[in-house]
Amino acid sequence: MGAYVVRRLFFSLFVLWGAVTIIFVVLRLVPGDPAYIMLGPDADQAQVAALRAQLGLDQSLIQQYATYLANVVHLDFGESFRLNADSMSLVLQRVPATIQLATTALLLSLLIGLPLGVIAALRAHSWVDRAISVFSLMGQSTPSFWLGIVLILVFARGLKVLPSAGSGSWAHLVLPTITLALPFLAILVRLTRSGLLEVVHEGYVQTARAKGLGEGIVVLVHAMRNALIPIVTVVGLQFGALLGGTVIVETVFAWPGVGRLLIDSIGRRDYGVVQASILLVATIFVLINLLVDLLYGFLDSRVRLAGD
Amino acid sequence: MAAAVRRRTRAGSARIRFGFAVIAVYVVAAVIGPWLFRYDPVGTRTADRLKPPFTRLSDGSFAIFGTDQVGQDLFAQMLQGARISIAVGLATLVLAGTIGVTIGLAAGYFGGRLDGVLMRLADIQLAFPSILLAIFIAALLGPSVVNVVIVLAVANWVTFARVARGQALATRRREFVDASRTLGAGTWRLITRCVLPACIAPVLVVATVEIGHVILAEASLSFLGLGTPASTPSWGVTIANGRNYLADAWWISTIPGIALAFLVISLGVLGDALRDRYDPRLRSL
Amino acid sequence: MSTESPPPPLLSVRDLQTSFPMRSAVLRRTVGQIQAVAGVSFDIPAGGTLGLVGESGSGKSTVARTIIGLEEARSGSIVFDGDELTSLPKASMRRVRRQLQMIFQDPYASLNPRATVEQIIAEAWQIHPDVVPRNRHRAEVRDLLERVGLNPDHAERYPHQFSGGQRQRIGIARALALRPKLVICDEAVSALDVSVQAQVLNLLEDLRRDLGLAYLFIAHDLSVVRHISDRVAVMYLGRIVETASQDELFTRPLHPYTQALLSAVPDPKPWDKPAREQIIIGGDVPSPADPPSGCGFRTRCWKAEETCAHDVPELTTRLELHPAACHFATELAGAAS
Amino acid sequence: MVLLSVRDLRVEFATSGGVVTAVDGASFDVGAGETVALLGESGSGKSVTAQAILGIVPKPAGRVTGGSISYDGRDLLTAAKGLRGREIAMVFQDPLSSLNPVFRVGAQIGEMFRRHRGASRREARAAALDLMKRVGIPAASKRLDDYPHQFSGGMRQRVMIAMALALSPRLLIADEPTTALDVTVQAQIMDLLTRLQAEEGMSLVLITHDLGVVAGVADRVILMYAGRVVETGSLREVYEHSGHPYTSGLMASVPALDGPRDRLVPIQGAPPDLLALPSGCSFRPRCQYADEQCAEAEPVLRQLPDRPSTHQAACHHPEGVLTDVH
Repeated sequence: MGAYVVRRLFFSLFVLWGAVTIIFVVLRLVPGDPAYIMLGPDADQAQVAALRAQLGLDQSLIQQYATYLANVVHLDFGESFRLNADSMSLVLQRVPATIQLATTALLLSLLIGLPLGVIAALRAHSWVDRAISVFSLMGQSTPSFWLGIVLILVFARGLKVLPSAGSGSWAHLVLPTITLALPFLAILVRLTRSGLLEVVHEGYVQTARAKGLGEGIVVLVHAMRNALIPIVTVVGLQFGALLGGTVIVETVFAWPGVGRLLIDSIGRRDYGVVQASILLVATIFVLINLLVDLLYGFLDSRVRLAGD
Repeated sequence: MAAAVRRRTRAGSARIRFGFAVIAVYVVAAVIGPWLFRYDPVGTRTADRLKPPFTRLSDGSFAIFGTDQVGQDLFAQMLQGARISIAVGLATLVLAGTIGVTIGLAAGYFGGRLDGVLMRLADIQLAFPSILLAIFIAALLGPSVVNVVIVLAVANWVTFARVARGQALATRRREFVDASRTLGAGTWRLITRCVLPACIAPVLVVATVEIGHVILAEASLSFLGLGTPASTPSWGVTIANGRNYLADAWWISTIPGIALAFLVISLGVLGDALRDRYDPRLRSL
Repeated sequence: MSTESPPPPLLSVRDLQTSFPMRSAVLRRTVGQIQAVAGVSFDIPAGGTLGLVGESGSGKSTVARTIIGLEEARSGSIVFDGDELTSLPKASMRRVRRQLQMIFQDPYASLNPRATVEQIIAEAWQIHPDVVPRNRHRAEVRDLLERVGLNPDHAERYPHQFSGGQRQRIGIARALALRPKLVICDEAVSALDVSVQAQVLNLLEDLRRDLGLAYLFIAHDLSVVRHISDRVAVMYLGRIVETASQDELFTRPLHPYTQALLSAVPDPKPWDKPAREQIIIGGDVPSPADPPSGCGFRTRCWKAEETCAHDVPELTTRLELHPAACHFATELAGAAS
Repeated sequence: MVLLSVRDLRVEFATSGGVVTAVDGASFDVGAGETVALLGESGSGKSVTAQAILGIVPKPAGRVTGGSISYDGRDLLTAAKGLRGREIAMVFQDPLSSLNPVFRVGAQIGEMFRRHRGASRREARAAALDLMKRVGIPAASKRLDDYPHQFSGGMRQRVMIAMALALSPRLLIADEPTTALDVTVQAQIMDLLTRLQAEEGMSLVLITHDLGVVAGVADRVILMYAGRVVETGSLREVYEHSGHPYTSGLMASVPALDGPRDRLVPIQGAPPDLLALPSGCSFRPRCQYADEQCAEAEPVLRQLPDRPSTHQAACHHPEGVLTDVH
């Protein structure tokens, strides 16, 4: 297990380095002068030159990359020249709100998605299964920005039972959570169903039946434990979509999280904050996937013990 | 075993027909609709602002879906949007599919160091939630249809690469590939005759599902103001515009959303049915 | 052996070694080599059949895959029809390959499911256009199908439309398409039902007789190997431990492993013979990644002594006996007779 | 005393090509303490028969559509669930896929005691250890906490056997228990099974396609073809005086390990396609004795001329087979 953990840690660090590098490369690859892009079409030559110097654009690419890496390590993304504050601390202020939203959505998805998936698999090809499948397909296909708007229309404007925007109370959390959770929940249902159906014909499930175990134990212990292995991996990757979804949901519901800050900063061409937000979300995602990998190793001894 | 040999499932024929039918309607509407119902991106008709569905307009035309905040017919606008959404979806798919399949085939077939490098690249890219990467690049490139295609292709090639790689890995170890090799077949022949054909079905299945995701992503970007510019009203743009008039004109945001969701659902139904039919692992169920 | 010099063998393998890299857990670096084939030598004369037997992990299939070029030899030499295959340039390799073909184990996996029988068989001639001109493909495919006992009118069908035995016949027809001199049969009948297996064995015998083929016949089933082979070599953990004529090996096995292997084969009519003492050896084949020192078989051998842990017994003739890689071969020969 | 009695068993499977009758009216008995070989090639229905006995025919594709199975006077088709694991146990062909990859082997064996007997974790562990020692797993106490993938094929099959024996069943069904194993390991496992059978006094049903494996072991043979029992009798009777052309054909198809190397006399044609079985006798298209009677009437099991009453074959022309072969 030790070697496995070390390997995953190394890998997470490597992926983070790659993410940082991608941001650097994308910034430099984009046609046009970054300083010019940041300042917008109204900037005059002097402003551009000043910003070029500030960004180190007059240095060689390698020097720029080295400076960039050093800054990232120190969490230094420069001052937000629009908000007159350190970019990273601006972003960090917004993190709790995003985490709160993502966590409640995750919990909601797990609480509803897993049982629905199990029920669909146990009743495969019945009308219950069909109904769940239709629900899941709709959940995956509904644009969340649109769903958010419809929920506002119905529950805030129409029924007037829930607030339409902002934060502060649990009531504020309800609509954004549902909007964010739905696609993730839908995927979870599908994965659980297909994962379970894939293993119920395996030899060890037959063995479990031959051992005289009850159907509940056969499915929930012997089959589920194996089905969870691929589910956990995909859930880890899909969590990225959930994080990405926060950008949209926060915009629709005016939720004061990182996603909304990101969109606002893009509008203000505040690229320090943009980079900091994106890198922070990527970091959260990498950490989640590290956890998922460790969980994966725990679930499947073959992974953990490989090569030990 | 004889039974297994004969197994030629016709699973999900009804779902496949349904999926194709709906998609065909959308495609036809997108291709010929804008000719029948002219849409003028800069036109303004103040008299017809925010008219609800089923209203007769000042010029005598009938607005089945109502009008928007500048008096544009919503139905004409949606037909135009269908054209943009589907075009962006297809273009992205072709671009992402070509890049992804090429990289995936190379990685899976040759393996070793090349595979290591390419798949680490994919892993890094997966560390970005793809919509976030798209937002980042789109923010830098600025809104335009071409940029949206580039951005979404960059964000989606990995899916194709993984599928193609998995298939290539599985196929190159199959005995029939070894058999061709012992006949003296070269690398190019093995890839084009044995490995690539094995990739086609799974890639098409993934493409069907993925085009739905791409269309959704395009709408999301446009909704955020990072996709197609306001002059090319994709569904996302229309929904975003309607957001400001929720209290007075619910239809502007709602109806394009339903159209969008219905298309994506149909693509999902079709993709699932194709997967059931062509993915041998699921076929046995 | 005889006074006049015998013709050179069709295939001559000397000290062949094939290994696979072993990777570490943390950084996936190559940290060692798994010796799948650890020095194997044998000859096959034109028109002869060598049976190569062994259990899983013995390396017998790797020997086949190395000879045919699907794996790379680490060292040693493979001389086929006068050409040294391990150092042959790619272009010449294609020429030699024609003479050297293979029949695979799994009749379901070894045929491309997306190609018709005709396409599968004619693929060989697309790669080697000089063997059969394009306008003759159709006729030649039909001839081949007839030769392997299939209906020539089925050339347009796909593999899934055939039974397991029929598919194996298609695989045989494909191997014959380039008119080879040597055909490697890698567990070619193992996946078939007994009743069909006998049909395919008879077909292989007929083809040898009619076309003068030589076979390297690899199998784990000893009675099948005995049935078809002139000579037999027994492999254990990457090495040949005993080799002799079919008759010699099955009546007078010298190596304890061969003795145990023969004893382990269940006899369908045990009441016909005098009660024999069954040798049941314990344990499993050790991992090729971590083979025992000295003699590979010593961990399961009832004869093993101190010296077996130190010295690898050589595959040589002891006294007048056939080659066996055991320090106690002479002793065991006395006990067996 | 008859322990297990199968009468007119029919099992059908729904496939995309149509409904397949995998077992078509099979009848046989297994006596207490007896070892019976259920022989047949692919498509014979031998494994499905075993699944039906245990009540684990894969649903929803397969279902028992007729006949009865009684065990010790109880109707197994309704009561199999309560007897599985306790009274009737099963060992499968591929020990790797038959063991759950994510649980330690000690826990998988111990589960029998925990779930059936309500044993504590510690008791179950001790019992599992005893069983592992009994089936000859070296260093058993160290291997309790290993996972199936850390065992060799032979050791995995020993684990399966330990699990099957946990509750001292009176009937053990072994479905191709050595097919996935090497010859030397096969000998070990067969040796173990026969030893345990003698110790426990249980009945053993050995399902196999290999005529040799059961030769020194089984008392009786039940030979199946295309879902039907085609010949049954004491093993030596059936092997030496085959009354069904399929049995004699199988015997002639196996190359011998000693004696002259004669050309094999294979059975013609391909194994049966269950979706397209011929009328009358299923073996008819491959049979040299087949005539019109074989196409019209399905032969039933009946005693062979001048053979013991227990030796029966389902063939219209057993005389020809008996005289030609012997």
